[in-house]
Amino acid sequence: MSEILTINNLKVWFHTRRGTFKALNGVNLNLRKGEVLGLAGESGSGKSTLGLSIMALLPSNAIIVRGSKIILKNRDYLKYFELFPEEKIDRKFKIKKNQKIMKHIRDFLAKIRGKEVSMVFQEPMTALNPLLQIGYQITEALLAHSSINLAKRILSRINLTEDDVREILKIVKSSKNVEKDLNEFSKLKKLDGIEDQVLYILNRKDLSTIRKERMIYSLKEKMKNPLTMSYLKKIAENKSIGIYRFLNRIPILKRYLKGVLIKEGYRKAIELLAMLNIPHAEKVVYMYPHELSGGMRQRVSIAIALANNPDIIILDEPTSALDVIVQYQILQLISELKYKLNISFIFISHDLSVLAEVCDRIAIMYGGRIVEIGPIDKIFYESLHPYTKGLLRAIPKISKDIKTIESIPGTVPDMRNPPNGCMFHPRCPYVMDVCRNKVPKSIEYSKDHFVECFLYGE
Amino acid sequence: MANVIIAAYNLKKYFPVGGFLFSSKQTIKAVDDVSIKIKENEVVGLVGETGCGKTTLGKLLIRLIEPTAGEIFFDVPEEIIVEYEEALKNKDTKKIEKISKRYSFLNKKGGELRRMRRYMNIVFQDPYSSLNPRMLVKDIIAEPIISTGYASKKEAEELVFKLLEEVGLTPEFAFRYPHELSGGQRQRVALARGISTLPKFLVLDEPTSALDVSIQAQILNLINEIRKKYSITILFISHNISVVHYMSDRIAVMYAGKIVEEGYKNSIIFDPKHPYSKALISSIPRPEPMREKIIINLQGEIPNLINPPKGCRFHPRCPVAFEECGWTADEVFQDIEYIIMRRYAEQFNGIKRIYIEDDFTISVEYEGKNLIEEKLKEVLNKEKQELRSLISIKNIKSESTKIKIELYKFVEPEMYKSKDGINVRCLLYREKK
Amino acid sequence: MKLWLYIIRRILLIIPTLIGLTIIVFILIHVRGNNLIIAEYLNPHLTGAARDYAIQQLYQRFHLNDPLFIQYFYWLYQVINGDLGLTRTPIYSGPVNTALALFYPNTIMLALVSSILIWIIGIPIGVWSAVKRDSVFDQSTRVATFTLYAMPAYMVYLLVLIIFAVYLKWFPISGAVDPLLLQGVSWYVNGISYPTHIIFIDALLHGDINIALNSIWHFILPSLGIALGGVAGIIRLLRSSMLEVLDQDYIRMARSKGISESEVINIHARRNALIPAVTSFVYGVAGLLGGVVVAEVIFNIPGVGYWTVQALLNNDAGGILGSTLIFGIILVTASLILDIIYAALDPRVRY
Amino acid sequence: MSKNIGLIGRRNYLLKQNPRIEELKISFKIFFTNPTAVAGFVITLLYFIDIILVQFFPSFIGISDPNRYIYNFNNPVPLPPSSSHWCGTTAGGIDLCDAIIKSIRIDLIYSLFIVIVGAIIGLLLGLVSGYLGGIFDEILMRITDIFFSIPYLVLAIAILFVLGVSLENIAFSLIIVWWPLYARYARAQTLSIKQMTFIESAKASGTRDLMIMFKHIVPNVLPPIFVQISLDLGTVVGVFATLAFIGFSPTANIPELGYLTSLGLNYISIAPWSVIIPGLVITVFALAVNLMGDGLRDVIDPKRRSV
Repeated sequence: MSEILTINNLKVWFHTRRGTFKALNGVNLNLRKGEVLGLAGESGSGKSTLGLSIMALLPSNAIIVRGSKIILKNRDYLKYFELFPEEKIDRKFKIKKNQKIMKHIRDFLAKIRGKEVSMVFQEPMTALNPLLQIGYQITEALLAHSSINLAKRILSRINLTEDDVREILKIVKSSKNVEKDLNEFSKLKKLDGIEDQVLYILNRKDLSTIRKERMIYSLKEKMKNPLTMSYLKKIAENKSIGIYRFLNRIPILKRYLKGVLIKEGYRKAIELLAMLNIPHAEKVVYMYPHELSGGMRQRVSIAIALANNPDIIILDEPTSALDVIVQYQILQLISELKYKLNISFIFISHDLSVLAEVCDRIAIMYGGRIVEIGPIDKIFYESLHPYTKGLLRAIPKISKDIKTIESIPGTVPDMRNPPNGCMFHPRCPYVMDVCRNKVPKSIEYSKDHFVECFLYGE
Repeated sequence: MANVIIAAYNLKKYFPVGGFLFSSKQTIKAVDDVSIKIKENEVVGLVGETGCGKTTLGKLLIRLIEPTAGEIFFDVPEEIIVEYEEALKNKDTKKIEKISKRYSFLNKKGGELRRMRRYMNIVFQDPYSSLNPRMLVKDIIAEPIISTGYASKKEAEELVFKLLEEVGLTPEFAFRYPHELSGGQRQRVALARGISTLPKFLVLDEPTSALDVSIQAQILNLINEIRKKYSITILFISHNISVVHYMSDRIAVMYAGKIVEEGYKNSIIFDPKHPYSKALISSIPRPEPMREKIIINLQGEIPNLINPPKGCRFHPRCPVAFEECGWTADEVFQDIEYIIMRRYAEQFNGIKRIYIEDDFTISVEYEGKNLIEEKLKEVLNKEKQELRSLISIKNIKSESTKIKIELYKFVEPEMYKSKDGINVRCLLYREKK
Repeated sequence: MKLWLYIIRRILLIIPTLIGLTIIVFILIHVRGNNLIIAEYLNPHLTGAARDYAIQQLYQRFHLNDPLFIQYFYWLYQVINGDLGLTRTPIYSGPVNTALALFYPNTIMLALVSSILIWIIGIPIGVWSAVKRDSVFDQSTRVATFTLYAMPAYMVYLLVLIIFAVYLKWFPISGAVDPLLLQGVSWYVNGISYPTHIIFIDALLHGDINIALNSIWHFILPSLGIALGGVAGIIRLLRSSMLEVLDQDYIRMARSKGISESEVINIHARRNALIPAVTSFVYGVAGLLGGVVVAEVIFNIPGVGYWTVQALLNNDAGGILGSTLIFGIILVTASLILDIIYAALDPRVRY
Repeated sequence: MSKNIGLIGRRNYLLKQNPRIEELKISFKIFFTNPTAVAGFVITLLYFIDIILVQFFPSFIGISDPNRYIYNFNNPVPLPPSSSHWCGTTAGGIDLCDAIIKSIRIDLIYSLFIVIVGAIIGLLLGLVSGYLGGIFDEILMRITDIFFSIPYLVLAIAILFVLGVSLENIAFSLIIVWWPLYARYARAQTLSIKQMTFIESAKASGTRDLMIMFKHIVPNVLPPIFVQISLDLGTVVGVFATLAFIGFSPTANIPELGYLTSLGLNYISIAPWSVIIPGLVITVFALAVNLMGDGLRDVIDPKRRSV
């Protein structure tokens, strides 16, 4: 299987008033195409920091230590930057200079953010801007990366001829694989973007067939004014928009030029929301976040993440703030998307039971390292690391004969002052002398199942 | 048989909603007509989604907030409860009043109430705001001891150290402020405070929701230890059903202000009766990746409690709802309008307007003399599977230029006893006449 | 639709406040007894029985023998009918409503221009210093706002006056318009310009650009002074609310979409940060109107504030009554407008 | 067994350190590691030393009559700063240095009085109405609404008109204007504390309402109010001086900074120092108080303390 993301020896620390907080201490991880990778750990294990590092959204006091590698689709982004080596991060550390580096990384990666990697955050209540319409918040993501597609969609409707429509209807009625045939048709006729719009109408459940046909007929649009047309053509052909950039600053013209794209963004947003089973999507786009329930808002967040067809979506505790029933709906949705769209997911959660529902592989994090990673059944039924075992024993399971749960003694380590050797040794029931001094290396115990513990290996 | 420690009948709590200029008469029916009995030494789990009223119910039981209506008995002789229930059944108002006057927990006032507070307490979810940041741990723990007159100030100091040890903290914690403690330690302090007067009844409101898994396990085991040692009766409120199942003997499921099902925990978890409990329990995530899943997918959202649905509050989302579950004209109207005006608009050209006649009749006015009635019947029949509300249509009558759609009258569900001792509030389980 | 409903509701809520305002003004005027009212209406040249008779007449006219709360209703009736009594100050003697018509335009102009200036100066500086947190710009802004915030209002105006009028001589030291220009102008009679009473607009209406420009030139310095006095609070507030907003989840979400940093700040952060600034500006307006009073005294501008101080120094009840009432109405209207702006900014309020 | 451990533990702890004193020590540490706060504190202290000296030892700093200015009609036109007059003179030949040293006392004492009395009234009403709620709260809020509907300076002028212009009356009018602010603030604080779950737990433990008020609400409401007082002191000094600046006719002859500034107003184009220097004295004080208040705000911020 092809690997889409590889992380090597990632170390991310935070500079704080009370010392350096070592959030990630050498994370190695790979993500394959089309899989859901679960990332489990308690608070302070660094799982959220890992997600933010991939997105390059770390706060300004974060330090990425030299030697860290984040390789996305065979490109190592961090190699362009002069990162600080580990030994230089001490009392006299130049925080200002590091802030500049972090800002460079953040700006540099803006073009992949939302396009190749996107993220869904934990709190659906606070993740959406309360003052902007749902539709606009989705459109914004589209405008940032896919204005070409938006322009093509508009042009495809304008270029649509009567004959084309008749042909489309023929495909719709007779074809066995409508999706494939439509795709071929749009490529052939150079009507990129029309196929999505037709499919959206076909998939609508609230219309009868006759109405659907009528709607496909009415897709055809009139020519717009010449200024707008040439603007759209330039964007669709990915040419520099030169003078239009200036024209877009003039309020009235902006409504004509950018406004056309925004309007199209809303159309696309409706299609996205409908794909995520949001009822009345055409009304929802004009609503504000406070008018939606938590589950709906989380779907909107997922729609934003999906907007540009990314390769990877990072889900940071997407269901922790939701009730069980809604949580299940979201989990189901994620599984569906995985099969439908061939996207890789990183699913961050503190709740192993949730991960068990959707993941293909699970990585267990502790003290800023991945202590165990493997296929889901291996992690749950043949776990190796004492911490994983402890975690599994601490979850109450629903079964007729109730087993008492066992807790892990002690508390999570203070990452400003992490213990030497294996991070888990102060709480580990199998602690040996070697654990106190040396950091264990990752061992492939069985196929695809890695563990960092001295109990295994030689 | 164990004694009943707390019994509540027909509890209601309506919160007023602030309105335009002068407060309107609208209320949020947070808890509506709930009866619950908890026996000595029992742990009752209360589960439900956010906003279903489970926390309100917990607070009502220990009178942290006053109920709008209803009756609570706390630690009264068994005979009285039997007598009261008898009177309720026979609607013997005189007797009800007599018993209430003498034994009701709601009639206790002032000093008497304060002294009774020694026998009950509550532990809250958020360990960060439930401890006063400007008090020392020892004062926090000692507060209920002194306030309820359980012990003198001097004795309280001694007790504090004993309690700290009881919850697994060292004595020096007595002289710390809450902000110096971690989440788990704070929850231990809150627990120590909760048991400081050796209460008979303790409400635990999501005590572990804010904690990590490994810490949660520590606290849950601590609660179990303590309750066995001091034989405390517990109402365990949580949205985490696995935790509730682990902790309790009986489970009650709440939905939209009502208890919809209640019974022995394994019967509820492994064989739920109410359609809502079925859906709820089927969607619990479990740490067993390869298990077979039977999923009941629910449509729609939790109802607004200002204007809850009539009849069974679950009926608009219920996959098995039938004629009498609580459908009213305004619900059916929306679906009929959708069918006529949008989905099959081209088939119903002559229709002038659709309107609600009364609670159980909808009228459709049309022009001309096409066969609209037959078509409507056919379409409505076809869509019954998709749109559950259409099931409540009793008959469709034609009257000159309008069609009258009549609905079944609904029945308010009560608690029915099913075979394995579960009480269910669902018409499917009422005894057939 | 919902916005309109909100506005109507908000306007209705003003009524009790306005009634309270009239009660306070009424009490203030009557605490010192009836003599002040009588003194205003009494012909000072009368003596003996004629004087007594005139006093008697006045007692009857103003129902001064009735209980206070009944007097209040008579008084309120008068006020609603536009009769606010008489005023006698060195700058104007006559009916209070004429005085108000004469003085309020200058005050409104000052208040309006300075509040607009406050936002024009405050928004970019506040937003920018939060975005460039701890930079040299931010540090110097903080020092400047701290100092401005600490200065008493009159000190700010005096400094502005000394720097721009005394040393640089860019602007005139005092007055609303150069009196030399107004000599022989037909639409300017006895210190009142016609028809709108606002010199700038009247001058434009009569095609006298020179006077219009001159009046603007006179208004710049006092408005700038008032704006500087009020801008420090807005900058501090905007900076802190902006910092708070920049920490919010939705900002992180916006960045995760890959939109440019300027869009994150201009579209997502700024509007959210403005909301607390707008709500707290209700208190800011109260301070600003106080500043208008002081500025009118210092810059010698014939406005309501100047008149108020003259009334205080000359023991004139009519002036105090009229000015308190008009300032109250201005403030209530301003808070109404701010609330509407707030509702327009924040869709959550309309619910 | 357990009792013994408890006793020993407690005794050891009480001997070693008292947690309340420890807490105070941390507070001092937070305050005194903030250089600007310390600077503010020191300057404020200097002003108060000036008050004590003028009040009790006027001759010690060479002041003959602390209650009025000394005119020198030989030289009524202001003179620039020189070796004989360090800060120069103002109208009527008054020596500015001497005048300022005298005037600080009046401004500060009155402002302190205004803030403290206003805070006490506002705090009491705000606490009670916030805690009780209901009709009392409604009435208080409407009253404060009315007070807020008139700009405070205008309201103060109107009250001064009723009472007559004097220093005492300026103070009195400012108290009337200022208390609603504190009432609102204290009420808002009370309401936010009232929502915390620890109040509910106290109720569940059978604590009386009065005890909840004094043991839980007041200790949590007071610290932010203290910070507010210290911040307000700077504003009130300015407003007090402003009222004196516009309210007194030029013949009043009282040692007060706003009035002192107004004396130089007619000479502003030839003797700017006569208005700048007295104004700066107030500005520096207000600045110092603000810096100190900001430092205090850090001290009570729980975020600065948690582990």
